[in-house]
Amino acid sequence: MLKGGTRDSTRLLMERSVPGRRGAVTPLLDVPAQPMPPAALLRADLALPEVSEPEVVQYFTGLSQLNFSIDTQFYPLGSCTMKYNPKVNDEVAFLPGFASIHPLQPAEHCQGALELLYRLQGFLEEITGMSGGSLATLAGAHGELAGVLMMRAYHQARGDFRRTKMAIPDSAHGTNPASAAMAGFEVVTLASDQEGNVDLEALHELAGDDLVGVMITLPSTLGLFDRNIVEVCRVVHEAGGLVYGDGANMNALLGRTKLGELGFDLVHLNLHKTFSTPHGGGGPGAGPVCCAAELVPFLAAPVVSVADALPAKGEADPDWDERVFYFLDTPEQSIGKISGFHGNFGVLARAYTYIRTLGDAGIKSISGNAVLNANYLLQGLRDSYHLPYDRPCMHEVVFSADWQKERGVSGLEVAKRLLDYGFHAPTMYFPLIVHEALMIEPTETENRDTLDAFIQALREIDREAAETPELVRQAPHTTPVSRLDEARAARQPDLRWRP
Amino acid sequence: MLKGGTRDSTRLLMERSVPGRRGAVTPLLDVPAQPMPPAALLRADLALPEVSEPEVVQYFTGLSQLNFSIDTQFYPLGSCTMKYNPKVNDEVAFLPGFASIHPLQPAEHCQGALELLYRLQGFLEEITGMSGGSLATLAGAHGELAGVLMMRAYHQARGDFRRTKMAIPDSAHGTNPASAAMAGFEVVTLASDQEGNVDLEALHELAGDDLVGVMITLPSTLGLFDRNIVEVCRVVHEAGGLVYGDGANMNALLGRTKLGELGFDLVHLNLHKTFSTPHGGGGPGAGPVCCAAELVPFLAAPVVSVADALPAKGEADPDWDERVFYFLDTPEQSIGKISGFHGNFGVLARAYTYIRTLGDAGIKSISGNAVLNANYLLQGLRDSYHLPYDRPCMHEVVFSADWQKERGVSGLEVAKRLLDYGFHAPTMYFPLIVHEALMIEPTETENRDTLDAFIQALREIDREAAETPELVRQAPHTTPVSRLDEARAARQPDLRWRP
Amino acid sequence: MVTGHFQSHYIPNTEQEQADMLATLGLTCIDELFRDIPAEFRNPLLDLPAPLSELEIQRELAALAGKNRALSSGPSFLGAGAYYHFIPAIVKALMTRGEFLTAYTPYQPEVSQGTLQVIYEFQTLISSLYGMEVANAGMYDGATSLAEGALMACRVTRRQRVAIADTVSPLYRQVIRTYCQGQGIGVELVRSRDPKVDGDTAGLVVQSPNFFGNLEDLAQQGAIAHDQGALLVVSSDPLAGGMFQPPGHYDADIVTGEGQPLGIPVSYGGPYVGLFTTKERYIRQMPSRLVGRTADTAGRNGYVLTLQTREQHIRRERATSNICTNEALYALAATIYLTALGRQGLRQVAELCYHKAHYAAAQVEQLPGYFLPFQQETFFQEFVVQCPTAPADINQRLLERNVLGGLDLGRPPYSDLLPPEVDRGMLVCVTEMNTREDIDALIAGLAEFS
Amino acid sequence: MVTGHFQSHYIPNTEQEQADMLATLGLTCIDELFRDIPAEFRNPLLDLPAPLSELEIQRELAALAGKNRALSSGPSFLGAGAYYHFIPAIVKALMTRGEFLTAYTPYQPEVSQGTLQVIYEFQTLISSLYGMEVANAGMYDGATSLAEGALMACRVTRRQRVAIADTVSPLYRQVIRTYCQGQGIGVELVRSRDPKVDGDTAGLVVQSPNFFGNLEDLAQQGAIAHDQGALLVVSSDPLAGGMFQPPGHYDADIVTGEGQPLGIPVSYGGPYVGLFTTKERYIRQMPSRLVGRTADTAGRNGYVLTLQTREQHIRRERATSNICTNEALYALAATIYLTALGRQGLRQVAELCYHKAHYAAAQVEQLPGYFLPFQQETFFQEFVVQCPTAPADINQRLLERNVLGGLDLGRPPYSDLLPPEVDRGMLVCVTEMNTREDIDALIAGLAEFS
Ligand SMILES: Cc1ncc(COP(=O)(O)O)c(C=O)c1O
Ligand SMILES: Cc1ncc(COP(=O)(O)O)c(C=O)c1O
Repeated sequence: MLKGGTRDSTRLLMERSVPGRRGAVTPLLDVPAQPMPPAALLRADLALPEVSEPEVVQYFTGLSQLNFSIDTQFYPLGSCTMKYNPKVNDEVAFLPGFASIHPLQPAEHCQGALELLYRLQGFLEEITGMSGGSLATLAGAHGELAGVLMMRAYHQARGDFRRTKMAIPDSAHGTNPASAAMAGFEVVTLASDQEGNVDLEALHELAGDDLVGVMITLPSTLGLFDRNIVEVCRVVHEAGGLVYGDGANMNALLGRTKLGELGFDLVHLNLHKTFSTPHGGGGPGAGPVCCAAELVPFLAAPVVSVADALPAKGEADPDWDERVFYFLDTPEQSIGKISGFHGNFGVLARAYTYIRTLGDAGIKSISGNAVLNANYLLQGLRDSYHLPYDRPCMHEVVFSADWQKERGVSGLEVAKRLLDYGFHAPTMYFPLIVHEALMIEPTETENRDTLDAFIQALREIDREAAETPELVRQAPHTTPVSRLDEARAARQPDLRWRP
Repeated sequence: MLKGGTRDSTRLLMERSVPGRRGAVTPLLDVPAQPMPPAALLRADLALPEVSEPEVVQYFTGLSQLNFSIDTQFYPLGSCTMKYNPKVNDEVAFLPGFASIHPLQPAEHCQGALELLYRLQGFLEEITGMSGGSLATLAGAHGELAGVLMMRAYHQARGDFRRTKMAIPDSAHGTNPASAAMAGFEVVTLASDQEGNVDLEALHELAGDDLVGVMITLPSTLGLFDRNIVEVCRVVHEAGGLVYGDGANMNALLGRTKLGELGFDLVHLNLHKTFSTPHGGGGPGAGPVCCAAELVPFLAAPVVSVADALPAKGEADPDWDERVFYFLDTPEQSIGKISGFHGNFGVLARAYTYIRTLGDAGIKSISGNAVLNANYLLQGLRDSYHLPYDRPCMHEVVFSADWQKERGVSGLEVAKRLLDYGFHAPTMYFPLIVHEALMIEPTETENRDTLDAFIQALREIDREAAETPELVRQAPHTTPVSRLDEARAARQPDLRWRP
Repeated sequence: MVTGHFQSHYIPNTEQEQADMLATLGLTCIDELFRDIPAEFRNPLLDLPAPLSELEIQRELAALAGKNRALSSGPSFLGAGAYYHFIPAIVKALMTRGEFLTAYTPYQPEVSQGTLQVIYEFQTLISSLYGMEVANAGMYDGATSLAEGALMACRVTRRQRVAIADTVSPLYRQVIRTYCQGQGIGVELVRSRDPKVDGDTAGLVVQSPNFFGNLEDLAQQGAIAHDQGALLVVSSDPLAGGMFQPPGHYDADIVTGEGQPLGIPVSYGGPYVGLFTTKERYIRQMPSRLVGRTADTAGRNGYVLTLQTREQHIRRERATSNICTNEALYALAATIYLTALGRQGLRQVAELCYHKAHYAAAQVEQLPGYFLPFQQETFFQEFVVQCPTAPADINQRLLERNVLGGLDLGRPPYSDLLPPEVDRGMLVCVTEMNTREDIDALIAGLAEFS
Repeated sequence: MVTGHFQSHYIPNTEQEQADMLATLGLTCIDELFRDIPAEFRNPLLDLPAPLSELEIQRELAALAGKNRALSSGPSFLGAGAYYHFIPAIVKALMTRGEFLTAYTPYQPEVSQGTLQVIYEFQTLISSLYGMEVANAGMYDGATSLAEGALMACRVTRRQRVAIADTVSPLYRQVIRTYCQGQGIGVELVRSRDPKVDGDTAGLVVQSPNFFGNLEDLAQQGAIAHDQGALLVVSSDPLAGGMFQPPGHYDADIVTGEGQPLGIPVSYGGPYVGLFTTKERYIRQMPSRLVGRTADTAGRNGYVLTLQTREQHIRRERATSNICTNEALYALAATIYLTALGRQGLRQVAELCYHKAHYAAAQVEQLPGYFLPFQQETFFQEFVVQCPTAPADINQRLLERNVLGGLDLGRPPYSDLLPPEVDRGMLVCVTEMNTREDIDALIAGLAEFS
């Protein structure tokens, strides 16, 4: 469409700015003006835009419409669990009794918030089969950092300072090795076997007295449940190591199995994936860590504790016992504070609401339908796209665009062409061990019509790759902008507007 | 864009429905089930859709994106005052202390709401220069109905039953004659003169003892301030008639003149125009009526009254006097109740907030900038489009597409072509006395860039009308649907989905 | 007095821009734009308060809101035409999207398909709920909808008298009187059972469930009206349609209602949305907007405002009504609500109301001193109870228990409609919002007066 | 135990559809999909509460929220890293649009230009506010941002020790320690005035306005650090930048901050957004995402994630940080806030805070028994006052007047940082949210202990 006037979103804020306009009015000063500090301390000018409130609303509304999102498109971005984000959860997070409490108010003022956090800790421990948890970590990778620091602290507390190597599967997400490195560990890569499981032989080789532990994603980023997982845990434990679980893929396993029972020692969860808090274009998230009893003393601070009569774990009676007192606590041998306050409360409140809404029955139905939908896609696409690990999948399926590549069309191009069909692209080129990977995660909140339409689109693109490859190679054609010059962006970084 | 799966908005709800899906969960029954009524009273089935909550959100979000709106496009729809609707006003209307009070709660429970209404009545009386007001009417036309019934009651209360004719200018909005007819009056048309004012000679002829009064829109729907207005009021009053003001165009006059002082006896305001409450795709509105002292006893019920110490009109001290008690009252000779309860409270609360935000200075700046913007458009377009009344305009300017029509392109086609440029169309073919009318109202909340882009677009279309007339005649080309077959819609009415 | 430039955050033009734009007009100050206003009437004194910042505004309005007792602050049993029901969060989240909220009436269908398709869905769901052939895009509210129904009956039958059953909400009856006064249409109050209808009667106006919560015998009323060539005009709580036979089942001619129970906050009485449905053969006498499905030049489905020759902007004084702006946004709210609740959910809500209200009634009945005068009738979620003492006093005591009691029927206009032995009536409403504890609290409060 | 089919309103598949889809897979029940899980670990007992309806959910959460004391319920003087400021309504209205709220990280730039352009604007505004050359797309919060700044200083200088001024928030210092523990980076506490920095120091970490509200002498600190080849790493309240010279003016190398004051609710500590800026020459050592402007194939401007070789998904264990998901939605909130307030408004807010805080300080100073230990320093909106009795007791009394007092500095870790004569310190924060009456109420409360 030809774009009209200043509703046109292409002009940047500083280009819209007109001296004298204002987008908000502040109250008048109601106390006597006070002496100003020395002029040298005051800034001369402030290069912020000057626009009126209508213009602010129009600009950001216009920008929003340039996005794909769950509310507007199917968003099968593998590993990201782009499920429907319930609106009621947002409403809850904005209640004044939650949004307007200060993190340093005394616990007496925040019993409702603390109770919520305490119960949520309990829910997550129950779901993962662990004994303790901390909600202080602000995203998945942040949870990983806390987790690996806990592993370090655990070994050191036992006087074991030799352990420096963290084994991480070759299929792992990039945050895993990056987190291990931030904790000062040496990363060693653990190969996967033909079936996509951890290669037990390779593991045996690494399982020595310098092994801190392993970081395992379950199901793996291949969307597969590692059939050796119990053995993996056994081998690591035997070597004195710990098993860290990257719980980003927990959507597949909710209520189906407990990581703690399988042998994991600690795990982080991505509430902004499995528990449906909105991604917001890249955050906020929350990455709580749950762990087995022997690791509880090392949890990041704070955790929520309770004094006096303890409600049973996971209890949900809204007639809480008034004699109970909740407070923020620091575990004895805590790795320390890892974020400014007590975690992303607004995200945690949404996850709590989500779990309460779904309840025991709903939680299980998430994983059942997520896995069902993924296998339905697997089945519908296996004739058109190469399936490198030919096994039933869990919540996501990883195809390869190898067959299309042979015809000169890459996985990236297939993905871009999907945008023209009104679908967000799958995750591309990850995990790294699959060529031309297309990692597709439908989630449980999509209906069969959408899955069918998506299958049809990918089959159509496969046909296009053969018949009209240029059409695919130059996709997308219908988006607000076409393919962007990423090389130029990196070569000549233009990272802010300049006059 | 090729549309993806069920995010595609074209399928209707009943076509998306799948037996067994649900979009909400209700609580379990917590009392013993009671005996059911006779089966014959119970309905067998309920043909409502069955869709899940994600699908509800996706469907309506998708539909919303098919609309033009103020937040996304310049919307210069004449007579509709499509100005920016402040978000804070919506937030206020949703406060639980407003959204969750029952209209039949005792006044003691609603003192805050009643105080707001009382103050708003006062603000509107001050702005119109009137002595009393009622907020019970739910839109402009509803205010008109109340107003003309008041005129009837006023005459009858004085024993004058002869008056049956309501004089209405030929430029008037359709609701004026329709309202007069609903009050049982005979509508007589009042001609406009060459300058767009009421034709005084014609008025003199009608000004007899059968004249109920006149309904005058000021500024007129031509966007012109009637230079004879004081004389019009004098003539009507001399004949024993009343002057009704259609205040839909008050955006031009806020703080610039008071209708009461000019000689108007009563007036309705469109809060959903002048006072910036959102139109919501066609409502809700609020059409309060303000009137001179002699008409106050006839106002529609209820009005808000106050007992004990009265705050000065328009007073805004937030430290209200607790001794004051606000209550709903019925004027002595009221035309009666005209709506279920006390008016569109949520709309009234928004208008109150708006007036408090703008204050005395802001109210005047609305009219100043609205009129300035309209004259700027007039100036920018007068060379390209025929200006039938060549005078400075008020808040809107009415052009004619006569010149384009000569080249075979109608006003409607010009308007449709504007959609391709990302602008909403002006009001077309109204007022009826202008051929090929294009009625353009920019409002004060648009910036000069937008006005310039709009001028440029209309000039461009003028050029297209000469050079590529087919392009214009078949517009729009870039909208979700192209021109629709309205004749078929009327001939074969399809007014609901059927299996 | 205001002097100098005031830069509102709602208005982009700066002082400099104003000067530049004025210059293009050959002017130097804003005031010159208003020279057509006679000087003596120009720039009057404007006695309004000074502008406030948004912070101050939010505080003032929060203070005003805080002076009201919200229904959420304790159990409530007040109904009588506005009902406290649960509203899913998605209703507000979706209806406040700027594209819906800040659009005008869909006059340009090519860029208003969102609003138009919503209205088409609304027409589908509402006609379905009422069991009627066609619904319009909505009216102001339930009361005006019924009044317009009465006027429409006069147009259809070319008669000038309407009969209103004595069980219709007295508030609605007052509105009908107001609407009829100008056109000299007679408004008669008739008994709801065996109503007096004759050959001059345009319409028999009834409400079911009626003001006292009871179901009317619409079959009988319809037969009586139709026998005399009159129309049966009904007002009906749409939520009752979740479980009861809809008015359309009884051959009603015009069925109207208050749409508020369908996902709209009570909001001190408005904005709501009036529902209006009828038979196909009367379409051209219908008031308010209608949306129809048609095709665009490429053959795609699309929606337009249609049959506009009924309306004021075309037909002017001969229009079926003067209505223009209606309550589109709340038609959207009701559409979202009905979609979310859906086939199962609406029935569940209706049944929750039914069972809870009947549970409450059964409890009240056992309290000495109280009796239910309409016990033999079928009611939905409201019932009348005759109290041992003045309902106003009882309500006062209930409030001390933080319970908002039912409507006091011991005063006009309500008392006039009740038999003499029901002189201390209270209209109790119970919905899905009332828990068993709420009801028990009510009963405990009432028991104090037993 | 859960048996049978449960139809959640969040999940479209019905029992029938599940069966049909399973059939295409040759399966008959959902459980078969999980056969890779060893049987003994499959379907464990799940001890979670039963599902709740949205009505019950809203009630339970409203009850929990109602047990907290919201700042809006009375005057508050609590700051210390999270600040109660006014937030215009448009911030929430815009950031909750589904298209922003439910998008992922903008990995597909062609369909994420909304998010990408917002981040580019954010980078522009934040770097401008801090007077720095380049800002990233945001970090988790102010504390982790500063910790990452310390780590980055080590990478840039290839040194392994950071010096932290004793006026930095002790909470931030704890987080820095946590972040440094794994890599064996030494963390030293130094005096803020004439800090001890040597040739092994990677960075001097300071906060200005510091934890006690006072401006640091960044020029001096920068000179000392640079003399030793160390970086000056600053944490700074961005709102102070509304009136004070920004850290960039003093040649700071890395400037971080807590973005919460820019339109983000205090929300019990999160979600917030960390601000992170530096000099151009250090870009490739920056953590977190960066958005750059480039062109599409048609030459139109467009935005992409760039310089990704710094990041974990490319560089893995050699990445500049492990951060992936950050706080994009709150970067959006801050961007809207800064746009709405703009050039004039941000200065006005900063000055309101300044004048009100100084007015309050002047009043406190006159109260016998109270003194301001840092009187000779310049402060923004927070100041320390030494009280005549334990701050905890004073705060208790203030609460009885419905006033939330300042932070009690009489306990560790705060007390350790103050001179011995300040053993009963209270950190008082005054913002534009405090009216004169609020301040007077505080003073009256404090005066009780004079
Ligand atoms: C498998 C896996 N692990 C870890 C992460 C990191 O989580 P976050 O982005 O919340 O830091 C992700 C998210 O992208 C992931 O997919
Ligand atoms: C001049 C004029 N008068 C009256 C009306 C009727 O107002 P409403 O639509 O609120 O009933 C309008 C609105 O379109 C109008 O423009």
